[in-house]
Amino acid sequence: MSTAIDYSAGEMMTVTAARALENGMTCFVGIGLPSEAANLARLTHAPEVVLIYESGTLQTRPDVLPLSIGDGELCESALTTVSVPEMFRYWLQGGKVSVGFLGTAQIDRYANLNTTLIGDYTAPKVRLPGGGGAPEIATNAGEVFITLKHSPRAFVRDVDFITTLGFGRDGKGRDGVPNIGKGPTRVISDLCVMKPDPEDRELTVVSLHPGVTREQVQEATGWDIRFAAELETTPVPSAHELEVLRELKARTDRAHSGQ
Amino acid sequence: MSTAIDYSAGEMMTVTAARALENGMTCFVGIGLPSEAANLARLTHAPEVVLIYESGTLQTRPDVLPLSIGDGELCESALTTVSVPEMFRYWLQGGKVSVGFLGTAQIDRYANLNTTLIGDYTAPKVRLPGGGGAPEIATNAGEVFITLKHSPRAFVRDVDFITTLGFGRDGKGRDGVPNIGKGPTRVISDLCVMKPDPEDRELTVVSLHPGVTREQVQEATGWDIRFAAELETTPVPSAHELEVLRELKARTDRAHSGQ
Amino acid sequence: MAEILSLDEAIRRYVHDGATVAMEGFTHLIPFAAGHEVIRQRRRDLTLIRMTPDLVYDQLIGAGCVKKVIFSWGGNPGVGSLHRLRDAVEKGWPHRVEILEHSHAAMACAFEAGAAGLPLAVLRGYVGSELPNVNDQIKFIECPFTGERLAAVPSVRPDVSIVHAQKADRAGNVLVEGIIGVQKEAVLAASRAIVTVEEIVDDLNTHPNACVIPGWAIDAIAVAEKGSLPSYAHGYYPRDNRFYKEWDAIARDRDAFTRWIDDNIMNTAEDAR
Amino acid sequence: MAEILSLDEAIRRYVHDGATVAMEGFTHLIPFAAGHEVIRQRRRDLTLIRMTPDLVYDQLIGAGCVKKVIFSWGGNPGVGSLHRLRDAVEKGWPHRVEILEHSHAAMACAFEAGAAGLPLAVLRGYVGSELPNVNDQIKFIECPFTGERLAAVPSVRPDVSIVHAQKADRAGNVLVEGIIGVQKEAVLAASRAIVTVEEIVDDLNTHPNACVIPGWAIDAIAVAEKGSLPSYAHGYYPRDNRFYKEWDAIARDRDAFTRWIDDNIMNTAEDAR
Repeated sequence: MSTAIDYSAGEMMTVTAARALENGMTCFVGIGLPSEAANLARLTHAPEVVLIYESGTLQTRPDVLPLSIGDGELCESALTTVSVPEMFRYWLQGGKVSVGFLGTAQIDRYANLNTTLIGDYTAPKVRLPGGGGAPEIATNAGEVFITLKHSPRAFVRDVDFITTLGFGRDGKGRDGVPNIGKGPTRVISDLCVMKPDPEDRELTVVSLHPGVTREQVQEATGWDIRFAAELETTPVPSAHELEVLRELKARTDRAHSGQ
Repeated sequence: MSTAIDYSAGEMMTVTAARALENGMTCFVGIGLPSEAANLARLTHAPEVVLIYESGTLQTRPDVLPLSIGDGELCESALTTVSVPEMFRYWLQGGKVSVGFLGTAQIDRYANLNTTLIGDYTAPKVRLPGGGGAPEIATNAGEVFITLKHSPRAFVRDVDFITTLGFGRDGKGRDGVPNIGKGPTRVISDLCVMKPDPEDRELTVVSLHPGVTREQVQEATGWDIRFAAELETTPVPSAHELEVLRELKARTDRAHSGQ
Repeated sequence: MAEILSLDEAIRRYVHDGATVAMEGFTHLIPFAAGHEVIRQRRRDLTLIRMTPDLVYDQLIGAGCVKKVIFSWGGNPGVGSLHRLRDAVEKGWPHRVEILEHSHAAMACAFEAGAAGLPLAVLRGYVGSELPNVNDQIKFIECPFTGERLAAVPSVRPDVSIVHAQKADRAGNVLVEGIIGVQKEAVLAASRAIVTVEEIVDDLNTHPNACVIPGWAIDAIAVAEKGSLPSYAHGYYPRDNRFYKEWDAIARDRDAFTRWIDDNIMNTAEDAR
Repeated sequence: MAEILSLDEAIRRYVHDGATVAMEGFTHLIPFAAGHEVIRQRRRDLTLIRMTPDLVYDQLIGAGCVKKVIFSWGGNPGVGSLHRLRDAVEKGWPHRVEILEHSHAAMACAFEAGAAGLPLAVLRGYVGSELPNVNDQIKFIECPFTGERLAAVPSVRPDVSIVHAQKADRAGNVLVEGIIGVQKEAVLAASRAIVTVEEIVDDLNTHPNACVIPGWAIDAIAVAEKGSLPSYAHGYYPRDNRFYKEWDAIARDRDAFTRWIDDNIMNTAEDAR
């Protein structure tokens, strides 16, 4: 998966996710991969992207990536910090967020997200952390970007539990619902970019990362995944993007190792 | 109406109203007479009374009386200032207010208050300012004190409009209502102190100010007002109370004359 | 994204005839300069929303800009009546003005709900009050958990909100400080928001939890020095209590009022404002 | 009215077996010292409420204090699972713990509604989520104005709330600064409130709109220096991210966990705390 410029699959994913964000967007940022991508966007092509974290930090510009959703760095570099009820009521539900950027443990073919559990609710095989902000980010933000690594355990035909609505069990979960966002408009993995089919909302690969084959994607996906008729190749990361990302991660590692 | 110490009927009213407030009470203060009484209490026998104004100023200690409910003085001398939605939601509706101190244009025998209009709603003779904070102060505070000057126009048998609940048109307006305060527990005028009858809630004179006769009260009241079996005489203002009140009013006049 | 405009341009662009407009400020930071500009531009048929319509709404009503007022306390604070409001309601001068009347608690909750993107606000309110008899926008719902009867009012969602604040930075981020009223809620609840400020600064220089409204939640910023006089701006100038008292005499008389509007609003040259 | 007590005394007086307790702090200002004191006093059958149960709830659960957890995100932030929570839910060690699960938005609104004295919170939430299938406390109401279907959840009204804050003055007024989470709401929503602080000062020395909770809305103040470590206190000390990572290994193993609780909580002498 290497090209002239040397980069990892993870870097490819982060850079691609970052490129989805545009200057002027107001992004409600999930912790982890979304946070990494959102800050990379801010430090490269989208310096005016507005980042909001559910801890109440509005328009924050952290110098290092937060380990938690409420790191001090987020508050110190924010325009202002509001209470968590205000964050969810005025800023998210109030319609001020253009894009929610989420990670997940499981995603299905209709981009429903499961962060609740694997197995049965009353007797779970694996208890996951739960919904957090995602259920309402996914419905109250203008649209949703999702980023996670590809694997058959993560990309399943039907999630064990819909914590967070994509397009529902039948792809029609948003139809006729008033005051709801567009939902997931793209999913970025370490192998490819997927978008919901305009007709039936099933996730469809629209772009393969350089060097990735259809077979690789299919093997890492728990259902027969569709590919767009005009399948593109995701543009490679630029040297600048990689440099900024690596510096960001190095700064972050230094900060979080407690030095 | 003068005694050994020289004071006016208005001063008698204010001092009596002030004495109703106890140290440690948390008082939601209406502008005008209640504000004067509440601050007199704070400056005399109840230094720890907590004063709250609907403008969001929590635990305020103004040096001069505010002309408006939102004078800068209230904010500058407050513990903190919150938004108006927070004030009504967390502090009043949230049950943090032990007593609401209100004035009114009209009051009736069941201590219902009218600050909406005189005459008919669709063709008012006199349009009054309206409810403001009073409707919910009267129901969400632990109890209510009311102070206003006695006159047949102000003390009417039935108010033209119940802006703010006392005990309703029949005295039973609070019966069986969940999560409601005790309502008006005393009304202080320039002639006397009234309390609701424990049985039927009709306002009953419990104390005449010194030198005031039953006839004077009856003449100034628009219904056949009852007098308690054991009618008391309101204690006269002390020299200290009068001095503090007069200084407060003099400071206030100087401040508001724009000097 | 906030654009920094002249007040004239901001009002021209965003306040249209027939619009629903909230000019907020709870005694503090009342946007008088903006209200005067609305009068000067002869806007008509406005529905004005405000908890405490005070002198600026009295002026707008008397000047004939207003079709309807939604409010919870309409007086001259500490002085008495709003005579132009009364004259419009009682005698129909300069024309009949409709009113829709709430309590403060309900209006405050309705602004909060508007900012929160909800269609309604729920409160423990209006118990025993006769306001629900004359305001068909007050309804009651039953709590599905406790069965308690609670009041519901529609949220406030103005076409335009106008507030005054201490300062903005060059990106249009605004600091509101002191008695903050429902200003933030008014801005966030509206389709369009205009904020007038005392000054534009390089750095707002605030503390972590200050009431700062981001520029991207505002449409226009206009500098209006002393823009809230005779109200006040915490940290800038005090309330002109004397004018509030003087207004009583001016507003009592239709001719005196009209003269005042002509002399102080309509016929003031751009450079004298 | 806030009394200034020792932490030991504050917990003894207000946190009883079987109580519903909210220890809040959104990543910031988590009341670890207070939670440890609850473990030390061997409280049992607690119902714990919290948006983001993190290490302190993991510790309380593993130590056997907990009957039920009401939460919206139960993980070790940036690290992974709460292994004691998982072990209790998945395997019933040290005993079965019930869970009641919400989204953040619903919990935040439920705290807000609790502070506001309401029985329910209304939000545009849970659309398409299957959480309402497994949580019978999520209901839906119809807006009487628009007909829109909105979610309703019961408000949070804990018996006791415990939060940590930067400082209190001698009258027990408390300043919370930085990421303020739902701390104010937790205090105001509860029947009793305990606030631990880094220090007690003569003057809070704040700005006009700071998040200050008056002493009369609090029952007990206890000084707990570094009382939120390994969480942090804005202006005092940073988050101990290393400990959050180390906790993963400690909590994965029942014996390692028990040893850690013994060594760091149960067997610490009063003077060593």
